[in-house]
Amino acid sequence: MNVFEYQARSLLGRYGLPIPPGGVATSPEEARQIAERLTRGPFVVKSQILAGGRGKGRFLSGFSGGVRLCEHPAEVEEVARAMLGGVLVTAQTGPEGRPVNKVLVAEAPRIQRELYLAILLDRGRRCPVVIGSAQGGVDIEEVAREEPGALHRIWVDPQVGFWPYQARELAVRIGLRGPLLNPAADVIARLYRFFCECDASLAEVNPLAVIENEKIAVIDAKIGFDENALFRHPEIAAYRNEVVEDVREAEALKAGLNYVGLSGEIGCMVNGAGLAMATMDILHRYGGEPANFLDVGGGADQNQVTKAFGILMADPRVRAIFVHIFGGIMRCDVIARGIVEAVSHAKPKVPIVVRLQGTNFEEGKAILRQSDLLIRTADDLADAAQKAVAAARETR
Amino acid sequence: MNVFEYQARSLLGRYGLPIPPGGVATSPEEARQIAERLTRGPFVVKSQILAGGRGKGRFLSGFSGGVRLCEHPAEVEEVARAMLGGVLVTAQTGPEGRPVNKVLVAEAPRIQRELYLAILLDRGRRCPVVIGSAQGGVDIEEVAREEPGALHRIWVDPQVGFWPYQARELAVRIGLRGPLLNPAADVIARLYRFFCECDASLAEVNPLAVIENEKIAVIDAKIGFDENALFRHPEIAAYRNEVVEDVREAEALKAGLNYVGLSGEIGCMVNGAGLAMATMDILHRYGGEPANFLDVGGGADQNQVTKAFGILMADPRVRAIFVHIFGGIMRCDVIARGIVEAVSHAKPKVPIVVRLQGTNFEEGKAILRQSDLLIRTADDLADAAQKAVAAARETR
Amino acid sequence: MSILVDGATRVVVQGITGKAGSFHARACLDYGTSIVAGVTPGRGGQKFDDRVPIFDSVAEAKVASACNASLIFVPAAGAADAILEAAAAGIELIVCITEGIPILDMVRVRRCLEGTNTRLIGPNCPGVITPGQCKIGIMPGYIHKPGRVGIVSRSGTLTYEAVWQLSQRGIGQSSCVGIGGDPVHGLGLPEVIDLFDRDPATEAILVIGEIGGCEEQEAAAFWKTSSRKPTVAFLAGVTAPPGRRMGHAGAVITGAAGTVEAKIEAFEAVGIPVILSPADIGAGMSKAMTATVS
Amino acid sequence: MSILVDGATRVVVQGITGKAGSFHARACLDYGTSIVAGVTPGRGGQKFDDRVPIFDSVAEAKVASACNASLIFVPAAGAADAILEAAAAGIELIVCITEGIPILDMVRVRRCLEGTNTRLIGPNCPGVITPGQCKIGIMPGYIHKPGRVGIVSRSGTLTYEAVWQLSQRGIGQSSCVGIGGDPVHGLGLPEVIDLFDRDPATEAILVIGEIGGCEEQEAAAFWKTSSRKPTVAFLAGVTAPPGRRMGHAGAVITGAAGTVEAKIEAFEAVGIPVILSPADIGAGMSKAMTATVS
Repeated sequence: MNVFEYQARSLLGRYGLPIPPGGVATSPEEARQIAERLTRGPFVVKSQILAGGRGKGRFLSGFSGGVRLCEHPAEVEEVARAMLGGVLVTAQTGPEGRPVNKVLVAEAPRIQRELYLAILLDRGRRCPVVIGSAQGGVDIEEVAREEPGALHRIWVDPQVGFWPYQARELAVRIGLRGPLLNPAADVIARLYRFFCECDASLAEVNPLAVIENEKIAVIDAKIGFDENALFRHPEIAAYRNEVVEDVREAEALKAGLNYVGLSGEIGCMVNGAGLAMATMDILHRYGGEPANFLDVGGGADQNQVTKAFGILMADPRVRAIFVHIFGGIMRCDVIARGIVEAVSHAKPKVPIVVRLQGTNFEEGKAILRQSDLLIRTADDLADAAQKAVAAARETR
Repeated sequence: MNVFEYQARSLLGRYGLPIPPGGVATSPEEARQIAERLTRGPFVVKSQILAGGRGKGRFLSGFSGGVRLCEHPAEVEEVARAMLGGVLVTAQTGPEGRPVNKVLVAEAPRIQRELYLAILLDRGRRCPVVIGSAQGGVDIEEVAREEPGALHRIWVDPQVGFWPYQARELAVRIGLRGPLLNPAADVIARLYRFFCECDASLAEVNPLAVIENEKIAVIDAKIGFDENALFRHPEIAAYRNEVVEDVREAEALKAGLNYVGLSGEIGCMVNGAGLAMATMDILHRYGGEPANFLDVGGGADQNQVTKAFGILMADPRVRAIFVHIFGGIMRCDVIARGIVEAVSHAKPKVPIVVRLQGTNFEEGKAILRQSDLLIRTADDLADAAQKAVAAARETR
Repeated sequence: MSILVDGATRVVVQGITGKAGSFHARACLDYGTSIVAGVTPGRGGQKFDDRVPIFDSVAEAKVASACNASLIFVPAAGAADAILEAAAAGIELIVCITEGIPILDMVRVRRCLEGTNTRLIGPNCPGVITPGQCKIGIMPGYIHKPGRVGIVSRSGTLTYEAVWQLSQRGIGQSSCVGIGGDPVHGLGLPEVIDLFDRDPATEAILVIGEIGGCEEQEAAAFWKTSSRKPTVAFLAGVTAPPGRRMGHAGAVITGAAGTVEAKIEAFEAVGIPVILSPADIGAGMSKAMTATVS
Repeated sequence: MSILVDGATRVVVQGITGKAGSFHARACLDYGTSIVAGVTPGRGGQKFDDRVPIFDSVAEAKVASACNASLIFVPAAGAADAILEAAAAGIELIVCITEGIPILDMVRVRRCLEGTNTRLIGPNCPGVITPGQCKIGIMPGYIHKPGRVGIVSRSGTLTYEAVWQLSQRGIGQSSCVGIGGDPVHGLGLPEVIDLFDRDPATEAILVIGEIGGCEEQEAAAFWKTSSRKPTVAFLAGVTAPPGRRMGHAGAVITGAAGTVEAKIEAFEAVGIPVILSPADIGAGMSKAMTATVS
């Protein structure tokens, strides 16, 4: 779960990381007031969306730049007005862009050097890795590809922990020596403490900057959290509803469903994550595109099936619904009853294709057949996928 | 550094340990008010001194018992009046006893079983050890001697940490099964977290009790802290001044000196802890008794020597002062100048014996000689100690 | 005859009195698995379904029942502790079904297991089965059929689909191992391939992977140097967008290595054929086995 | 010729620009110790007293100077880190003078050093000296005299007193090791006795112990089974009251084993004579050595 920059700033601030003062605004007036309360300009106004490339982004309105420097509070207000309520398109958002509902207004210190600092999990080594580079403020994946030697890594033995000397070692390697060494090591150590104590999955500071008066500052931060660990961080879990930008995902979250919105036209409901992905893949093979990933889980009940149906049917993109269940723990007859109830109740306008397999699949199919509803069934996976793709084409 | 029971209760309470409600009082009226605010009796009134055996102790006034059960708030007031301002003698205080300036008033739940739980450092294995016993409420050293099998120990690898299953294992071993198992394991785990996070050197709950309604409660707790780690626990460090019961030690603490008050008549000032102990020992060999342990440290300056002298001279027990310095880092001429200044200024009424050895000892001795003060010197340690013992006898 | 588990495996179920634990303990017992003990702290001395003795700890269960494998249904907050408890008691095989364990808990657990003799399967996995002999997990037993294909998979229901396709064609399985969908877990694809490789009863191997991480690449590299058994692979998630977690905590593309394309390339580079459609897993396996025989 | 350090030892001083660090670095240089580098993070590139290069880290110091021993004066809050830094850089001998390191920090440090080749002396100790060759510590060098008695001690100035008494009588020292007064520290009495035992230049051993812990008992037990060199002991703190910390964090009687009486009994039980008066250390050592010769 990624959080907005303004949320990341608030969390990192509690760990004593040096963050230029500022605040978040939902209206142009508020943005101006924040700027007025700050000690001095220039100010930076940053669109709050969960995607990178904001600086070079462009609003659908034509306004250019999701991040803008301003000299005066009046200018901050003007820029915020152009951003708020707009839709920002960047290299990472796709052509549809993302709505900007909040802007961050902060002091913009004079930057002397831009560096990179990140902590994430190294899956292969099964431990956190602290990554630093003297080349910050740029796309780090590009640095990694083109000049791998410019990335410095320190792997952390979870039993030993991360000691200050390791933070100093990284600081030295990314060129922060002399009077910058100890403050930089302190920043690295604090970021590590945040990473562990808050169960982050990613804590990326890009750029980490050397600013005026030989000080270190966190200019931009991208923070992700391990969703499995949210139960022990209720405060961070509370961000969850705020950070879902897709309305369908927001609905699914409320219903407790494992849902990822996509841009295709076939609504999918599958039990199990691997089978759900494989289902998306086979639709694609036959020329269809999934509108979503939806895993109703191994133990989903009739009620969850009904909810899942509701979300698929409410999606205007969806031209056909494909239900694919392999009954293991979940019995196909139970699923079938859930489908019948949902369909009789909501009377969907799009065709429905169902493949039931596994435990009690015969009973399940019988229930669907006897329902007199227009539900197409298939035994074979390839056949079912083809029927789903064809059904979506019909309604185009 | 050990803290009073009421302080231990407050610290452990923050870690969620189940402590019967109560409060600390400095006056009988306050004690009554605390009892009145508690839900129900009986109440226990406990003298707050830093020594064990309070229950079987006796006040110099003749009042018997440093811990008393009361049925009513009025009785609490009466008992508190008898305790406060009194001097309590227990098996651990020595005949002079300890002044009681505060009493703890708490609910006294009906106890069904008394157990023992402690966490301390195992020096030999260099790791914390969690100790439990089904035999609580008694002298655990005696249990250890007479029935070693009744003590259960779990050593904790500092790299792995203490996991809940280990807490459950200990709970089972001390007989806390069934519905008591999980609450007991929770108590053990919380005590361990307290021990590590607060840099305790000892966290002993005796008794840990099973009380009415099958609940677990911390009835009495003895907590000690690693003085080396107080710098990272300012709140606990603030207890330091409160927990010094000896007035001489309180003065020494203010002066930043390493001082332990004893009951002999020769005031000692030595550099280095081992040499200070050896100095006390040799005085004892020659029939003298040290009034104190005082290590002025390896790098003490003239100022600290002056302060140290002040404390020795203010002690009414002291009949002679023995200064014993082996100059390593510390130069004997510097020490000699400190002595001369302190003596000329304070004009002590007791004889002073000085042995200087090591760096610049000749210059040091010359300074003492030229001062025309009545300072006796000696080169040899045995000779010096004998002179000090003899000097103390003179003034008896 | 199989890997990891067989008719002689003696299982303790940790969390046997919980909803999932009791449901699946019964299913395993019905399949014929020797469940010899259960653990629920505080309920030691009771019996589960009047037949399986319950203990307060794995250590006590082991002394009383000589169990040598554990099946864990303890909820996520306590699952890491349950794994370490089983390992400390000397259990050789731990199968952890629990989903949603914090990743940093698993980081600590894996580190603690280093240098021990304990093997961990999962967490967030369907478990392991040797058809006809022993089922330690939540997979529907009846779809399996004893035979000679070893299956190792990062998925759950997708594995059932694969097993179903094989069994329908009469292709039985030596053992099926679901290693789980979490980013940090126990036995990995290479280790399980190695076990199948050393198992005389296994003639061919099916690997089911998915997006995220680089275990498939490690498996391919390992297979190239060490394995000589015909192996085919299927990979899920070619249509998954980068940066999004697709159900499994581990199924998220965070770099180039995490894509299906990169994994397909790795398998094909070492000569492992990749089945492209999930509908063709049975046919693909059948073809690979026929090719070897001829 | 000696243990732990000799003329070939190349020393890096961690915290060389601090008050104590610079004072004692100079004293060691004056004694003839090869101090080849200093470390103060943030001051890398400068020079100490125009002669010793300063580095930002021990790793850099090691590459540039080939140092193989470290002398630590870093303040207590950062001392554990400094020890681990030196160990991670592969320094073989670490002498930590720093007093007041939290005990749980040292617990972690000792655990980290397990299984490495690094030897730690201290903390809260005077250091180690091989008279005439190398002094890594804060002891006054001039009181020492090269010779054949190995001294190991938990104390500081009391050791100087003992050395002084020996040197006054013409008894020189092979090496003197102050292991420090903290409850959890590096090399212990048994390990240093073992080193002296294997050192051909050492003919006799003086052990200076004190109240607290049970290292003296361990030393006695070790000596009985392994050492054949004449050894005498002195123990400080017979008049110390129980439960009070006598200066050193480790000098506190918390159980029967921590008393001087228990320690004397342990030494005498294995045949190590115990000197009862601190004024008789020189005489006692002299007597023990004469007894051996005759």
